Amino acid sequence: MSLGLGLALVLLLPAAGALAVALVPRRWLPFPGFIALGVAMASLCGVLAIGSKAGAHPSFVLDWSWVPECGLSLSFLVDGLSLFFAVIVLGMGVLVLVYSRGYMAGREGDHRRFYAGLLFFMGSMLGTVFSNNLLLLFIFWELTGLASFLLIGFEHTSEEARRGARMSLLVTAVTGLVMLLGIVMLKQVTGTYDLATILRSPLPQTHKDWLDACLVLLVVGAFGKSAIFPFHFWLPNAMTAPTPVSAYLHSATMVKLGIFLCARLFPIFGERELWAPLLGVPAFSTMLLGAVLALMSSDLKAILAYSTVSQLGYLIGYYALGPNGGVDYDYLHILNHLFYKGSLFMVAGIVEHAAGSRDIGKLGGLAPRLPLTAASCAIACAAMAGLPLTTGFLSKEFMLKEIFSAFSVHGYLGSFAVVCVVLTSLLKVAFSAKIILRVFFGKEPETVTAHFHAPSAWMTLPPAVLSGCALLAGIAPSFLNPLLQPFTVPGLHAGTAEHFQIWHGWTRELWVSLAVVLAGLALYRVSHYGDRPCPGVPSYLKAERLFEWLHEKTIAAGRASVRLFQTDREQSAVLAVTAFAGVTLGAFAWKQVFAGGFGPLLQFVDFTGGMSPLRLLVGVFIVLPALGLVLFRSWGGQLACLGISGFMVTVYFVLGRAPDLALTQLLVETVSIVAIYLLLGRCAKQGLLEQWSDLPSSAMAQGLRVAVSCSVAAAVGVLILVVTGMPHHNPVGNFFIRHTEDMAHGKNAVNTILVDFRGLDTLGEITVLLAAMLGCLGLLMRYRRNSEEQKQGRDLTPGLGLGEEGKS
Amino acid sequence: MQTDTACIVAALFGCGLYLVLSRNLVRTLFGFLLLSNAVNLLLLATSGDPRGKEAPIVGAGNFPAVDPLPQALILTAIVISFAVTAFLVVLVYRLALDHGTTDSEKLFAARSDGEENTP
Amino acid sequence: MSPLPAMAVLLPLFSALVLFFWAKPSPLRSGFSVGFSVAQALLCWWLAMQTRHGEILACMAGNWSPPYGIALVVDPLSAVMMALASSVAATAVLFSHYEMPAARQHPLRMPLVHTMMMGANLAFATGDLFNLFVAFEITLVASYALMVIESDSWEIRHAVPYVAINLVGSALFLTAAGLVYSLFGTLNFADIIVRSGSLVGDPRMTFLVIILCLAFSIKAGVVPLHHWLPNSYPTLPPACAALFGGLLTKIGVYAILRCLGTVFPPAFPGVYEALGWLAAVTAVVGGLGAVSRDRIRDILSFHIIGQIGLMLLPAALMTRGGFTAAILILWHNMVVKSSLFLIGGVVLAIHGTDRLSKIGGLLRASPWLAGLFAIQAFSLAGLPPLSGFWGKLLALEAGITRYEYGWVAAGMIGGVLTLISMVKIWNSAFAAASVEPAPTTTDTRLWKMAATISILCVLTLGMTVLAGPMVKLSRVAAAGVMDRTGYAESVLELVGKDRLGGGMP
Amino acid sequence: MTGLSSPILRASSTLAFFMANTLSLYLLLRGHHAPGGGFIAGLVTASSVVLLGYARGPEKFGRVLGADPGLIAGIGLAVAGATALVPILFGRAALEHFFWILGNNGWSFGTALIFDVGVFLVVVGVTTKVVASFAASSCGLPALVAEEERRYSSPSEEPLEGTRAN
Repeated sequence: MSLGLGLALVLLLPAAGALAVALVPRRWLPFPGFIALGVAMASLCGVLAIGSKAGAHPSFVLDWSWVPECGLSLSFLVDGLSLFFAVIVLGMGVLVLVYSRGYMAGREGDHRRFYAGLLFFMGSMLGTVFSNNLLLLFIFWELTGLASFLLIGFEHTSEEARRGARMSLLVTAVTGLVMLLGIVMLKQVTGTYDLATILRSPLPQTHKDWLDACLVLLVVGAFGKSAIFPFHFWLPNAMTAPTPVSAYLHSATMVKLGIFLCARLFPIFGERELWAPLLGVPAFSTMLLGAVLALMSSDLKAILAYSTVSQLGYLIGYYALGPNGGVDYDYLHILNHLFYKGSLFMVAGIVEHAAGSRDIGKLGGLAPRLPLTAASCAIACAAMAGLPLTTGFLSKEFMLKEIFSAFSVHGYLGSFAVVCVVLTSLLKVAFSAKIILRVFFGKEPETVTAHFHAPSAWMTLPPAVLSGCALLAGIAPSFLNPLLQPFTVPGLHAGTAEHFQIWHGWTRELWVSLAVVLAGLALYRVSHYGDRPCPGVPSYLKAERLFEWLHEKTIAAGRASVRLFQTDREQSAVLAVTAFAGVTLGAFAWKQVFAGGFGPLLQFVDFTGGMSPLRLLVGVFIVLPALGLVLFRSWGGQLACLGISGFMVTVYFVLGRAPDLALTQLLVETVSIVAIYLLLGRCAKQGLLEQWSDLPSSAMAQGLRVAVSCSVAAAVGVLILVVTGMPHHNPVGNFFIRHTEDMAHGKNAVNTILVDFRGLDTLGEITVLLAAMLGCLGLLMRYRRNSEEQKQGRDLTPGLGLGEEGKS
Repeated sequence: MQTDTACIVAALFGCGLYLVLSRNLVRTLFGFLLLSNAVNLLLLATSGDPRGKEAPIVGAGNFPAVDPLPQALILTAIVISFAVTAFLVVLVYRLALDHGTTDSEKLFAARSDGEENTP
Repeated sequence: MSPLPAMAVLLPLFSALVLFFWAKPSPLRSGFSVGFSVAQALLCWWLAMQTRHGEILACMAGNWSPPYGIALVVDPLSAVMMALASSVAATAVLFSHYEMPAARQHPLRMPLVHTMMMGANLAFATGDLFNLFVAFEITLVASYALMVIESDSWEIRHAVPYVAINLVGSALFLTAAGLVYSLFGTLNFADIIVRSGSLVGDPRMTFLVIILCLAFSIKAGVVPLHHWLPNSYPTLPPACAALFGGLLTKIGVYAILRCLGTVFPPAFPGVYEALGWLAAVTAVVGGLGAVSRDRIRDILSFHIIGQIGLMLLPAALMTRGGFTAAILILWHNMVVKSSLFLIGGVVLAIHGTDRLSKIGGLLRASPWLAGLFAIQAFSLAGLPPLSGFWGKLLALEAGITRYEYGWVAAGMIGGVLTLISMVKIWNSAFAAASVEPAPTTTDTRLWKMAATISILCVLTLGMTVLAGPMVKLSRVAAAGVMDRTGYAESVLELVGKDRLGGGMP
Repeated sequence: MTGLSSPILRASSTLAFFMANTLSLYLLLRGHHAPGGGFIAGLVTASSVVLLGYARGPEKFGRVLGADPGLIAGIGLAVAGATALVPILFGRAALEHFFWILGNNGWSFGTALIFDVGVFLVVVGVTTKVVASFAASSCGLPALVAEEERRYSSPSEEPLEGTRAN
């Protein structure tokens, strides 16, 4: 089987599984969990096979064109980085699915939706890491966000879950949008979305500002996904998700996408000056902030979430300080985090399941009842604290070592990083101690005793496996070297990694480590002395409040904008429209005059032509009644004015040599006046007409009205003068005069135009007449809500109420 | 035929718009009638100066004639505005009967942008 | 000369007439109505197939040579617009059959819908400015009628601003048409193109372009000319609202694209800049309005405005890439917006209200509907790879290449606001716990309504999977819209009976 | 408003009706050559119908023509539309008109006249229908008579004025 086909299968399997689980009725697929598990395992095998076949050398597979116009193709890149992440995603996926089997048992909600969501996520995650096209990467990237939204909101009836889901979606989508902008800008610079091409060729030196802008925009996307300050707040709020989801998406895989992106970008942008401060400052601040918040929290999952934030900060900061030649131990750190944090999240789920609470203030003494879980937790906590014989120790040793060496290179940033890393390590020790001691040791509260359910082996085994890995690799680290070696990526990794050993001698790092552990334990002792409860996160550190505030302010701004821009009343709406039209035209005219004086406009005007005393006289009789219409208050007078003005237009048409128009105008005016007479008569009879026909309005409104009318009138006058002053010398109308007799067989050119030359206009116009008739008839019939509909209120569109089939 | 027509059209536009902006829907209706007359006259202005020309009915010696196309357009426009006028008249009538007023302030006294309370 | 453009106009006219005479609502009548819309859609899709490489199909009504008669010109943009419009109409018609029991349906709705379709098709196909005015009037008067025929005394009020503002728009349009005739001596688009050569840079032409843009912006609902829209659409029955939302404002946008791109030569650049900023304001204000509303229909109505801004933003760049993006957003929006209105209609039917504070639990009660909503809502928000994404991507690209950062930012804000309001609907109507009484979905009509919406959903997904051809088609359409000489030539080369010497049969 | 009571007025209105319609017929037929045509003729006829309707009273207003004016309008549109459609079916352009010379006195007949008749019918139908229904409603009667209600309104609707006929 070719590499391409294999990869296609690996990518499609989760998607197909998700569809099958979601859409196939329950009675045909009774065990969605097993199907999901099978799919994940099959995919894992596939990825391993691909890995063994592809070796360490990057290769591109599957270059299928999808939207060539946008430069998007289904092109995938198999290299160490993508394989490493794929293995993580699928390996962790298998464990999480096993765990979910136990976790979901007996839970409410549609399990099919849950498993479909997990598989959907798995598929999009695999797509992201394998993408060779930046656009394709972005598409999958957003899909992971969508999957996260659906999974966080799995228990959708809880308000908190919905809020957490909304927060995570909005944060990741907005930052994703920013990232998209970065991708698009990068394409403008490099001319392609193809990652391999960009990696191969050095960046052009022509668009320095743009490149920095691209970098910033792309990094914002990574920060959003990886919950780096200032976007760190969504991750703890995403903990309303079911625990397997937290363990999988929000600790092990999806949040690592930011790190993945940084790893991908490192070979491209790593040499830019902006790289280190841009990534480093937020990342290390996040690291410290996360650790502080973790120590303050009392909810088990919140502690873990904040510590994840902290660790993500470190992982990104690691790339920030990386030397130009490449980094070496990123996989080790990622793997270490995966082992202990995955295990801890699962433990948290077990504890919640077993004891009915996640609040460490309400837990304690669970070790005798949950020995295996307690052991897993202890190992994982040791790894988190960086104690020897775990991967955590290894990771911390190298962390400190590199930080100390980078210290001098990066100046202030280096010092900042050192301070952050040391303080964070100390804090980590403290909250690791807090977790293990508060949950599994001490006195068991009565609530726990009352609630206790023993977890099934489905639940307890996966964390044990993860902790076992952490322990095993910690004891015999030399195994790791050959395991991680094949995943090396040129450009990203310097390839100078030391051989992992359990003992490096009495080095500087070891002494610091020792001091940190002791100080950390002391910190725990001081801060959690006796039964003192956890302080909790103070409200001024809760950035989600800022987010919610922003969200509410957006809605408030919406209301304000509606108040400002929207009106119900027809006259203010028309006022706005006409005023805007007038302003626009006026602005342009002013600009013209400003640019060249009145000359350019006046040259088109022919003031002398076409003045005829007779027409002017008729014009006076058109305008005077119109003015009368404005001024008169009695309805009879107004109707008379309207009629006179209309009939004088007839005379004007006669003078304009338009007999057809004159006749039509005469008849139309008559019928209109009859209709208006009927209206006025009816309304007057019932006293519906206001006595004072021009209702009073405020002085300002009245002034505005006069101003708008006058200025629009002036604008129209000027417009006509300017535009019709020099009409086209050869209008098409001449053709109709010439040929009305020989071609349309009629002497009356107006009529031949109407029925023949431009018959389509007339056809449309009589359609308008018919439609208007139907509208009038519709107006004369009023919908009447029946009692059922009256009960339901005015929101319901008439006739839509259901359950009335029988009645009608 | 522009300076005088321009003045007439401008005046009609002004009056019409002033009436359209009235609170009273009947006056608004009058305003639209004036506006449509104004636009028709404007269209007529585009057929040029009619003096010395004949109506566009071809017969013995009826040349030169005025441009017939604007007249045809006006005829269409008159009929369309007639249709719309009829609709407007009935609409005002309906509103007057339903709400007992032709004052649009009263008509929209309750703010009705989706914030209104269902009765 | 191909008779097909004329057929696309006449077909809905005759179906409207048949439905007018055949007054009694029944399943058979609705079936006929759907069938005619589908036939029309097939015809238009066929037109689209024939024009997919940028060919232009033109015919002259009355067999007169251009520029004397009225030209009907179908290029890729018009063809696809017509096809999508009639597809949407067919779905809306089917939906409106299930919406109410046959005995309670209004007999005038179907004829008016088809009349509106005739106007829309004429607007898309016509190559004549005054005829475009007539087409606008057909759609508008039919829409006035649709707005009032099924309203009670409470809802009827909102027809007033709708009618009044559109009348102002019509007056503006007619004024512009008259002035265009005076300046160019012709109304035929192709002839205007030819005759405008000597007028490039003339301020009079810019005046005309501004007035036309104003008139079309009123139809399109550009802020601050949008007041007719947000209050009136929610009073419509859902099927009509879907049709209005998918069709009416889009005709305005189409007209803007046609006039700026094809008919008039580049005017004073400030015009485009002003249009762009106006579109930016529209995108943001529309989005903000949507975020603040509490009823699904209100949210969607404000969204129409926001989306119009998002379409006009790239169009105002006046580049081919910008037009491509605008056209793609336009097409995608027609489908998505109507189906969202229909989904809102189902929600309304289930709960008796669509006020977000009073509804909930639909994810459990009707997962199918929730799925449909999710697809369409996320597509509207431009989440990849759904159909809305491609337009957004192209728009970003077009904006970035022209360094219009302010517009890009406004577009992005508009997109985010869309997402926020869609999530708001999702969280309240679908995800939230059900309210008392729990929604019932036992009524078979609900299932039929949801199934109807699935048709449009398939269309959205089709535009997602076939994004490649779709983008290509929109690029061809944009090229066609901006190819002024090509347009003029393919129309003016037609030969009518006046040049062939008499029309005796 | 009730029907005019005086029989003389009634008779004279009938007379005026016939005179007006003779005029309208003339306008319709000569419209191609002299001022007139479908619109104008239609409006003249509609005015005469309105006049006659006034004379007979609002109850019978809508029935002066002997049929539902709305249907007449529909037929008119169908006729006009047919002149657009039929040429297409014969391979010609939409709305293409054809002429036949009748005899040698310069008279000719063209399909344009059919189109104009369609326009005439629409204008007559629409104007009469709108004015008649509006007049009926403003006199406190239902706008539509029973069989028209089924055609133009749904069962959930009621007339603005008066009670539902059925």
